[in-house]
Amino acid sequence: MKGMTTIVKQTTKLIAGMIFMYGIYVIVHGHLTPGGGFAGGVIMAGSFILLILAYGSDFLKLLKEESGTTMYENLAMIVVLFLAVSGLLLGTHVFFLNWIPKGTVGHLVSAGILPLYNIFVGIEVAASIVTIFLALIIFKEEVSK
Amino acid sequence: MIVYWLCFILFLVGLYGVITRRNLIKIAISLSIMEFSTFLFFALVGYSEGGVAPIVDPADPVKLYVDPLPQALVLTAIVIGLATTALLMAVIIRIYRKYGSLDIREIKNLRG
Amino acid sequence: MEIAISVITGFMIIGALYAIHARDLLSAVIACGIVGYSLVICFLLLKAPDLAIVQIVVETITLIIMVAVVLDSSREEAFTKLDRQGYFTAITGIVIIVVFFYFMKISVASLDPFGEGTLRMAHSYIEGATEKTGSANLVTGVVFDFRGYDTLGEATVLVTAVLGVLTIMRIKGKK
Amino acid sequence: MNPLIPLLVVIPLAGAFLIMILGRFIRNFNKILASVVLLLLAIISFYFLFNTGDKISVYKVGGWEAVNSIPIGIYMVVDGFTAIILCIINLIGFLSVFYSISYIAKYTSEDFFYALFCLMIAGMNGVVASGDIFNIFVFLEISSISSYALVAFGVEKQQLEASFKYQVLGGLASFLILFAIGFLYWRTKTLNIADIRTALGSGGDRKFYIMAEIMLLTGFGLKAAIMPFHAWLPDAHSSAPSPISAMLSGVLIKAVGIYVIIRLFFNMFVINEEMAVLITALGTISMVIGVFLAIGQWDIKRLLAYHSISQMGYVVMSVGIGMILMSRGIRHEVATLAVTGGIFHLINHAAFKGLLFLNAGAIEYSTGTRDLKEMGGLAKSMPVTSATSFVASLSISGIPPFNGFFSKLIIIIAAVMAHFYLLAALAGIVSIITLASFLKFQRYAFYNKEPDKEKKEIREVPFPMLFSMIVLSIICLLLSLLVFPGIRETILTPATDILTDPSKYSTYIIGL
Repeated sequence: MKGMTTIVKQTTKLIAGMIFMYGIYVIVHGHLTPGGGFAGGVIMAGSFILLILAYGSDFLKLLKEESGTTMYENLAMIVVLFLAVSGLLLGTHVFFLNWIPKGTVGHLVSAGILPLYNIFVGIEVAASIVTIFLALIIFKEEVSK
Repeated sequence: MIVYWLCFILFLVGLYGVITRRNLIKIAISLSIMEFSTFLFFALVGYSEGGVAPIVDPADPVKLYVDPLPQALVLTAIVIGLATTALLMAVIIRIYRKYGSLDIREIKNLRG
Repeated sequence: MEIAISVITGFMIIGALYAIHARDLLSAVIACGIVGYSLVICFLLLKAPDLAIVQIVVETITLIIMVAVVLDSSREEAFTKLDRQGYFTAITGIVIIVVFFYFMKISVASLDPFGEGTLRMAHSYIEGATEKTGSANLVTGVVFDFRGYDTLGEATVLVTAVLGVLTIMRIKGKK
Repeated sequence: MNPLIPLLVVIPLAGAFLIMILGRFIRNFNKILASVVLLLLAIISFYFLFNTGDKISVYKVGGWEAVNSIPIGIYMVVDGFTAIILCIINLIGFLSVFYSISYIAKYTSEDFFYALFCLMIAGMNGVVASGDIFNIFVFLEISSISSYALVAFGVEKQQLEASFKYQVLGGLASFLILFAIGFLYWRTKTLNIADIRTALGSGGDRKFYIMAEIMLLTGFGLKAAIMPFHAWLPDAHSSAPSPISAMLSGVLIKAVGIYVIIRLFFNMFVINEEMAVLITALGTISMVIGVFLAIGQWDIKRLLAYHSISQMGYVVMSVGIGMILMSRGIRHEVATLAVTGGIFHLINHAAFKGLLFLNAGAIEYSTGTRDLKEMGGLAKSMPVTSATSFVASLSISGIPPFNGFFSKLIIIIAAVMAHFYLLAALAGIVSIITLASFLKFQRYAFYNKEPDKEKKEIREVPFPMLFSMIVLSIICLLLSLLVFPGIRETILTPATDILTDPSKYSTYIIGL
C-alpha cells in the first residue's frame, strides 16, 4: 500500500497524536463522564488507522506489527481476567468483586477496580481493531504480490 | 407507541433484506440494519419522560434518571455487532478472491 | 420527544430501504452508514451519551472496513431479473414479515407506552449506586460492576472475532 | 457459593489467551495446554454431575445479593440438567481435542485452532451455567463466532461458503434473540430467568409475551437447526474439520440450541398448549424430513449431518409431548417419562454422533475422500475405525444392547402412553429408515469390494485418534446403563424433576 501526499502526511502527524491523547482521556475518565474503555479504545485504534492509511508501509513491517498487536490484545485480556479472578483468590472468594476501596465519588481515583478494567479493556479493544485492520491490509498485499 | 412500531418496521426491513438479497455485501448491510433497530429498541425501552442522562453529579443529585441497564446492554451489543461485522467482511473478501463474484447464485458449490 | 424520534426513525427506514435496493454497492454502504449515524442522534435524544460516543466511533470503523471491502471487490450489484427463486424468496420474506407483524400487533397493546417505564432490576442500579460502585457514571457502574461478567464476555467476543479474522485471512489452510 | 462454577468459564478463557501469548515460543504448548484445560473441565463437570443431585447451586457474580428479593447481579446456576449438559460438552470436547492432536497437524497455524476451540468451550459452558438471559446471549455469541471461524479453518472454497451461510443465519438468529430479550425487558424490567418467571406471573393474560416466545423459538431454533431453519447445518457440519464437526453436531446444537429452548420454555415461560403443539410439530417435521434427506446422500459427513437434524427431531418431539401433557395438567408421570426420554436421547446422541464424525474424520484422514462410492473394504485395513463405527451405527439405529435403543424405546412408549399413536409410529418408522441408511454406510465404506484401481496403502490412523474413538464407543455401551433403576435416579431424575416441576427453579432462586 502506498502512502498519501506530503500535505496529508504532515496533517496526520499533527492530528493522530491528539486523537490518541483524546482516546486516553476518554478511557481514564470512563467512570466520571460518558465514554470508557470501549469508546476510548476504538478512538485510540482510530489514530493508528489514520497513520497507517496516510503513510502506508512496507509489508514486512506490518506483519511484525500484527503479531505484536495480537500479543498486546491477549496480554490485556489476561490482565482483565486476572482482575476478575482476583476477587475469587482473596479471602472473600467472590468472582468479579470490586475489592479496592471506592474513594470519593467524582474524583479521578475512585470507584475501586473500575478504572483498571477501563484501562485494560481499552488497550484490548484498541489492539483488536488495529489487528483486524492490519489483517485486511496484509491479506491484500500478499494476494497482489 | 408509534415509535416502537417504526423501530419494529426498521427491523423487518433488515429481515426482508437478509431473506431476499442475493449480493453478499447487501446481506451484510441488511444484518447491520437489523442490528441498528435492535439497539434503538433497547434505548427506547430505557427512556423515561423527563429523565436525565445517568451520570451523577455528587454536588447536585437529580431524582429521575433514565434506566442505565438497557444502555449497558446496548454498549455490550454494539461491540458484539462490530465483531460480527468484521468477521463477515473477512469471509466476504476471501470469497470474492476465490470466486471473483459477490453474487450468491454464482457461489454454489454446496447443495442438497 | 416521541415525535422527534419518530421522524428520525422514519428517516432511518427510508435510508435502510435505499441501502438494500441501491444498485451501486458503495452508495448502499454509505446509506447504511447514514442509518448508523442517525442512530447516534437518537441516542443523544434518548439521553444516552455513552451509547452515542461508542456508536459514532464504532460506526466509523465499520464504515471504513466496509468501504475498503467494496472498493477491493466489485462495486456493482449484478443485475437481478426476478426468476422463480427470486419470487419464492420474496414471498417467503413477505410471509415471515406478516407473521411477525401479526404477533407484534397482538403483543404490543398490553405493554408500557413510550417514556413511562417503571424500574425493577435497575432500581438498585440507580438508588444508592454511587455508594455501591463509587462510579459517577451509572452506565460504567453497571457495565463493569453489576454486570461485569457480561463485559468480560463482550471483550472476549472481540478477541474471538480477531482470532477468527486472522484464521480466515491465512493464505494457505493446509501445509 | 461454590467457587468451581466460575472456573468453568475462567479456565478455558485463560487457556485460550495463554495459547495465543505463549504458543509461538514453546513447541507443542498449544496441544498440551488445550488437553489439560479440557481434562480439568471434564473433571469439574463430573464432580457437578455426582454432587448436584436435587440441589440447585447458585453463584452470585460480584457478590450482589438480591434487593427486596429481586436479583440485581448476574446469577450462575448449576442444577441437575445443567450438570448433564456440562459433562457432555467437556467430555466430548476433551476427546475431540485429543483427536485433533494428529488430525490438525496437517493444517497451518494450529495456535488459532486450539485457542478458538477453548473459546468455543468457554462460550458453551457460559451459556449452560448461566441464569441470566442477556448473559446467555453474550456467551452464545462467543461460541457462535468461534464456531464460524472454525468452520472456515481450512480456508477452501467450500469452507468459506459454508461459513458465510452459517454466519448470516447465525447473525439473524442472534438479532432475533436480542430483540426478544428487549421485548422481555420491556415487559418485566428484569433479566434474571427466575425473576422473569415471577414477573410474568402464572398463566392468565399471556398476550404480551407471545412475541417474545415466537422470536426466541425462531432464534434458538435457527441455532439448533430445527427443520424449517436447518439450511446452514449440512454445509457447516460437513465442511468443518472433523473434530469440529463432532463438536458442532454432538455438542453445540444441543448446548446453545436445544438446552436453551428447553430451559426457557419450561423454567421461564409458563407452559401453554399452543407453543407446546408448535414445538412438537417442529420436532416431528425435523425427525421425518431429516432422515429422508439423509438417505440420498453419498458424502459421509453430509449424511451424518442430516441424521443430526433427524435425531434432534426426536429430542424436540419427545420434550414437546411432555410440554403438551403438562400444559393440560394431566398425567404427570407420562410427561415426566417423555421428558426423560428426550434428555436421555440428547445424551446418547452426543456420544454416538460425536463418534460417527470422528470415524468419518479418520476415514478421510486415511483415504483422502468423503465419497462413499470411492471407498470400500476398509474393514481390513482400518479394523478399529470399522469396529467403533459399527457400534455407533447400531446405537444410532436403535439396536438393543446399545444406548440408542433405550432412549428411542422410552420416547415411543411415552408417545403411546400419551395417546399420540401417529407420533409413536413415525418415530418407529424413522428409526427403521435410519437403520437402512447406516447399513448403506457400513456396507459401502467397510465391507464392499474396493473398486479396482492402483490403491495407495491405507493404514490405521495414529494413536490419539484411535484413543478418542475407542473411549467414545465404550461410552456408547455404558450409557445404556443409565436406564436401569438406581443409576437413573442419581443422574436422569434430578434433571427431569427441575423441568417438570414448573415453579421449583424460580421459587428456589428467588427465595435465596
